[in-house]
Amino acid sequence: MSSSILETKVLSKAFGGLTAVDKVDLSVEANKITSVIGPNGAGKTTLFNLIAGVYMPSGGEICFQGKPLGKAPPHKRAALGIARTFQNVLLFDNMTALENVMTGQHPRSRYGFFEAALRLPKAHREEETISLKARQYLNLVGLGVYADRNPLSLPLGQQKLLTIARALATEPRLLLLDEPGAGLNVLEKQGLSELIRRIREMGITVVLVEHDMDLVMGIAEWVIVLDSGQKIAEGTASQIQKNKRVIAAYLGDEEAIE
Amino acid sequence: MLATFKRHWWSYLAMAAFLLFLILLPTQLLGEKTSILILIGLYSMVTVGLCLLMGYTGQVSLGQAAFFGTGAYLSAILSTRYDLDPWLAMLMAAVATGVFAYIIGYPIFRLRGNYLAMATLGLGIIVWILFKELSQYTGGPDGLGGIPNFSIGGFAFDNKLKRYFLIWSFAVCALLIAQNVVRSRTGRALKAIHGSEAAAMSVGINIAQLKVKIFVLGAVYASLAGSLYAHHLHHISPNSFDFMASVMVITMAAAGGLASIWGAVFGAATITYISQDALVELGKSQPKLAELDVVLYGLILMLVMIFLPKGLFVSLRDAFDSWRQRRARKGPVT
Amino acid sequence: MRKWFCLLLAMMILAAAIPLAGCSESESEEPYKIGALFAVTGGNAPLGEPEKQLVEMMEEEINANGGINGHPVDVIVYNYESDAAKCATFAEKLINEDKVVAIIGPTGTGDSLAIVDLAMNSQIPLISCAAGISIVTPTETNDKHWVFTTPQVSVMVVQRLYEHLLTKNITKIALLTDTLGFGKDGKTNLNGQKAAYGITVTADQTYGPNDVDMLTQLTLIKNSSPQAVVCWGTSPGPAIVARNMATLGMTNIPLYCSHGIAFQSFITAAGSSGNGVIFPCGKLPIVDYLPDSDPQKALLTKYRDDFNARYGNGTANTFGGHAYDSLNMVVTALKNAVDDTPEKINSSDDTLQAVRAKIRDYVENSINSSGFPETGGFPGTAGVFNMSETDHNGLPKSCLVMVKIVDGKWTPAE
Amino acid sequence: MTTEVFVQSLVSGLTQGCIYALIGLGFTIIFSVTGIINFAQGEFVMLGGMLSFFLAKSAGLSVFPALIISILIAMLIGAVLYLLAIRTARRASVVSLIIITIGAAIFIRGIAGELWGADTVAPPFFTGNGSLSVLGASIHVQALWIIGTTLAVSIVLHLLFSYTVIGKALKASAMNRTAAGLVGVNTKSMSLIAFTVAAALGALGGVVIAPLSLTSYNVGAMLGLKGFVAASIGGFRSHAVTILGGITLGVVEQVTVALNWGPFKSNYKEAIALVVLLLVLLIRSRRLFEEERAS
Repeated sequence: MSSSILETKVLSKAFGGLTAVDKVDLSVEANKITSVIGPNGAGKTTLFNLIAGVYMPSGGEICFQGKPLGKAPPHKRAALGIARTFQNVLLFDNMTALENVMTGQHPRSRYGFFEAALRLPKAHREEETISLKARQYLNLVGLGVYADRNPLSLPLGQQKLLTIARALATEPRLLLLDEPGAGLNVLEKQGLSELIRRIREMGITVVLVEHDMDLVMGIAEWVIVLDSGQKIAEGTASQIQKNKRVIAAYLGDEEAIE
Repeated sequence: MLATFKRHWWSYLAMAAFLLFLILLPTQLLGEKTSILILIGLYSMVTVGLCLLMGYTGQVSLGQAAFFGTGAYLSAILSTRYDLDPWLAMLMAAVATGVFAYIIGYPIFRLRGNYLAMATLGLGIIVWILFKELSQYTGGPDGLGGIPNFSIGGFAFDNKLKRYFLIWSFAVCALLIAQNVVRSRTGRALKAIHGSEAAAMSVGINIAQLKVKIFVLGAVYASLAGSLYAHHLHHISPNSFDFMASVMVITMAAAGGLASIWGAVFGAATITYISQDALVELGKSQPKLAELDVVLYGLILMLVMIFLPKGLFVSLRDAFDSWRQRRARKGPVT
Repeated sequence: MRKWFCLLLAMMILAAAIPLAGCSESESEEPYKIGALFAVTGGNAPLGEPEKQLVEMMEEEINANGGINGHPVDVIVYNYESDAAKCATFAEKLINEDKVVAIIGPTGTGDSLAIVDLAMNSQIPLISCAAGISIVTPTETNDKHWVFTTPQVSVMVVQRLYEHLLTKNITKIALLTDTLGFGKDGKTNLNGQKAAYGITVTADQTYGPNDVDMLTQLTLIKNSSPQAVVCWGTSPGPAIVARNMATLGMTNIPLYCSHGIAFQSFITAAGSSGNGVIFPCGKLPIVDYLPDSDPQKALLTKYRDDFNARYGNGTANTFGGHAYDSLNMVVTALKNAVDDTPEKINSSDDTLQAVRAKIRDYVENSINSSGFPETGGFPGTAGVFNMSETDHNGLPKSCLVMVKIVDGKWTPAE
Repeated sequence: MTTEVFVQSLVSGLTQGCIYALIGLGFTIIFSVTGIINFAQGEFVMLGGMLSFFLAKSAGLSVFPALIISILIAMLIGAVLYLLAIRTARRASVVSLIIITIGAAIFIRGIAGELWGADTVAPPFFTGNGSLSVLGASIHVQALWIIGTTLAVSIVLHLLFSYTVIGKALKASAMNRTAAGLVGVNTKSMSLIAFTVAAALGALGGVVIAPLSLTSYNVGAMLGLKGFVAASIGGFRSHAVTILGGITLGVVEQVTVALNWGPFKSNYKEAIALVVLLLVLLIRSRRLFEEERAS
């Protein structure tokens, strides 16, 4: 794994008693679609939050493009090129769909308080490019027509696409998708896989946490399996499907559900 | 693009009409109420500052009157005790207040919601107590008098009409700046913080810093308004900057529908008119109701918030928009 | 939602519309318009409320007796809620919108100071009901030409108290003042005057408006072993102090208070502990003890009886009296110095200005022994006024008496 | 400072602190159950005192009937406040709710001023105007009543919350509103109860304190603020800490008077509570932050 864009070394996060992420070493290869799977409570989302800087690790460290992220807060990591979506969507309901995507351009635009306050030409120019780019990303996910709609007036599937557009607008190197497929119908899921592939083709590394195995196996080029905070396996989709520990973990999980 | 352009085009027209209206008000329409119109201008500035913080960024402040007060007192003290030129005094007051807000901003904005509300409330009252207690500077409860007028070269703002235009030109600038900020990436960032702090961070917004920035802006607005207020009334006393004053500003913001720049003006106008004029007139014509003005004020506060949480102005605007849309649907589709 | 919205809108419109309706109401005959600013609510409410009540009562009485020179009088009272800024706004309203001939009030010193410049610039007589001497002391920016005040100014009250203390050979006193305007003002004067009277202060304590008790302060005072305790404040403070001194068994130390306790409510609140409390005050509380020769007696008796008859026993107090004096001065001026009809006055700004000037001149030149030789001055509830160009208060120290509470009754202490 | 003064300040502080504690409890109960800070809380203290006085005066009731009835009336008002103002304002923001309760406070205060005038009134002592002395300091009998009441209230509350169904339900909805809703607790009626209980606590405080501190229509605001400080010390969760916080605040205020040192001889004393408030909030801020993160 020479060209790895993201690495974690003995990464751990404990909340009071329980250890949500336990000494996880993993390495995400650039320009690939990597999927993190695992039963509920395996620590997948916690892992994302650690990478995105929402939580600070209680042990170990995270390196992005070879440099350790240290205690950099979320907004700094976004600027560095780590974008993410949320399980529970989290769109800005006080803005239109377009404006939602435009916020994504925040770390890529420079003009500040005074240019804004006085409407200086610089502000004007940047605003133009911002909204132009925002529209491109909106079209990319196929929501161009809904630019002026309130995001919450869109069906869940499109809301999820919108969050992806917003994340893309930050022009990331690494895109973290937290259960993008949840609550989508078959058709939408196909669209989603298409989109994810296209994003990869744009040279953006994609890491997704996903429960839907068909989706994962369909697009993931590398699969990492977590169980109760620990990495129990990784490999290509086919390798993983044969992996005993994985099956065990999942069966256990299945039983628990039934 | 077209849509946004359209919105802006509308607002330019509205702006022009608004300015014309502002000029006509004291000269043609309501000359005898100039002093109230001036107050509306001042409170608009304070309210807009608060709207940026509360309506757009979603951060409560129950201590805005403190900044209004520091602006007023610093300006008054500097120009009376130390014979500074009012303009300079106002500038220094604004800077000092801004720095003050910046210093307390970082610790205080680690708090949210009710806790933030109470912290700002406490802060407001502490400052108010200082106004009363630092008698050697502030003149104590009796206040500070003999505050000079502004003047440029030979031209002194020595009557209400002159001060009206002075104060409203400040107010209009404040409004425009606020509006530009709101329509900029900063504005979107503010809204984003209001919408979801987690998501805001994820798109690279430094929420802590931005909250403080906007807090400072609001404080500076309030401070400028305070200075203008002091040099307008020529006498200030602590009671004008107590907790109820902060509440009044919040009411104005709320009545205008927190997240709306023009709503702030509307709110300031409505509440100022009701509390400074309507209720009094009411009492004059219906002496029985004269004592009830305070009660009515409380009642109005509750009713607006209960039934129009979005505020009078926004509710009216929404009503108007939906009406227009209904008409548009009926009309031919282009 | 929508219907509530309509409801609320209706309410707003109502709030806005009623005044207009009020304006359209027109009296049968145009009245003389006098403005009044009182703090009916807020910090100064205990003072402002009786002032307002007095004005309402007096207005009715005057109009019942055929008004002033046959014209009715209309006193426009605004409650500025103890807020100096509102006070200023309403003052402008009175001057420019209601076009009154004179303003009486405001209740508080700070509020009065907030509008003295306005009174000067718009050239309208302002007859305050507040006791701060600074209201009428000329400054480099304002000669106070248009400003008068009717209560006994606080510094004079303090001097009167100190004179009394000296007669009792009391030179070591402890101060306990409230932290509100009244108490701070008192504290300043008490400390300012003490040297002149050779009085030493053994302890200088304050109490907040919400303190449950002043036992701690009083214990400190007790330990400083003064000859007397001087408590400067308006209710409830002094009443609590009186009770706490009883609780602490400080009965051997006399308690002196300010004219701020000249309320019936103090006696009821302090209960038995109130007995023995001494305070300087106008003559109202002890009017019954005055000799019939006293020029104030008849007037004070009438004021007290009318007020009590209308608002209930024991409601008459010196503060309503200040409003009485202020209003009475304006009314007398209108009677004796103004011959224009209200119509003529309101016909143009010049005539209005002329009348305002006439009233001011009358108050300055005739509210004194030259105007009222038989009483040696203009008799009021606060005292016999002798206004002059240099004295816009016009009250002698002698108008203050020392009052002692005995068996829950006010009695002369000298 | 002599022991006499010190002890005296402790006693006075305890008395005053008990009232803060009672008000603080009101805040805590309402906030923990509804997530609302009721700015009208202080007004119930005023209502308690004024009602008890005027019931005794006009209706000629003796002390304890007056006490009961005034508390009942206060509870009624509390309930009405919740039903008319708070519940009708569905999904209102924090700001709206703050303004609503502030409006309610202004409203109640205004009405009280209208009904009873601006004069200060002194309700009769529960059991005479006696006092006993401890280490040279005097405790008024009424002060004993106040301390006793606070003690009783804290015990009763403890029992209520630990052993009764309603209490447990309140506790549940305090811990997690949605969860409580899921397990069948009617959170709406819980909120109603919370407001009523809080009103009762405030009124009770008002009734017991009024004979000592005297009362008038406008004492509510500042007392409410002090109560809030007590509540914030208790983190709006723990009743015990709230009570301790209130008492501590009262004692601190009085001891600073006893210190009889420069600034504290003036009104700055009033600022102490607020400084404490700020400190507490800022110290807690990190924890509050984590809490919100977690939820």
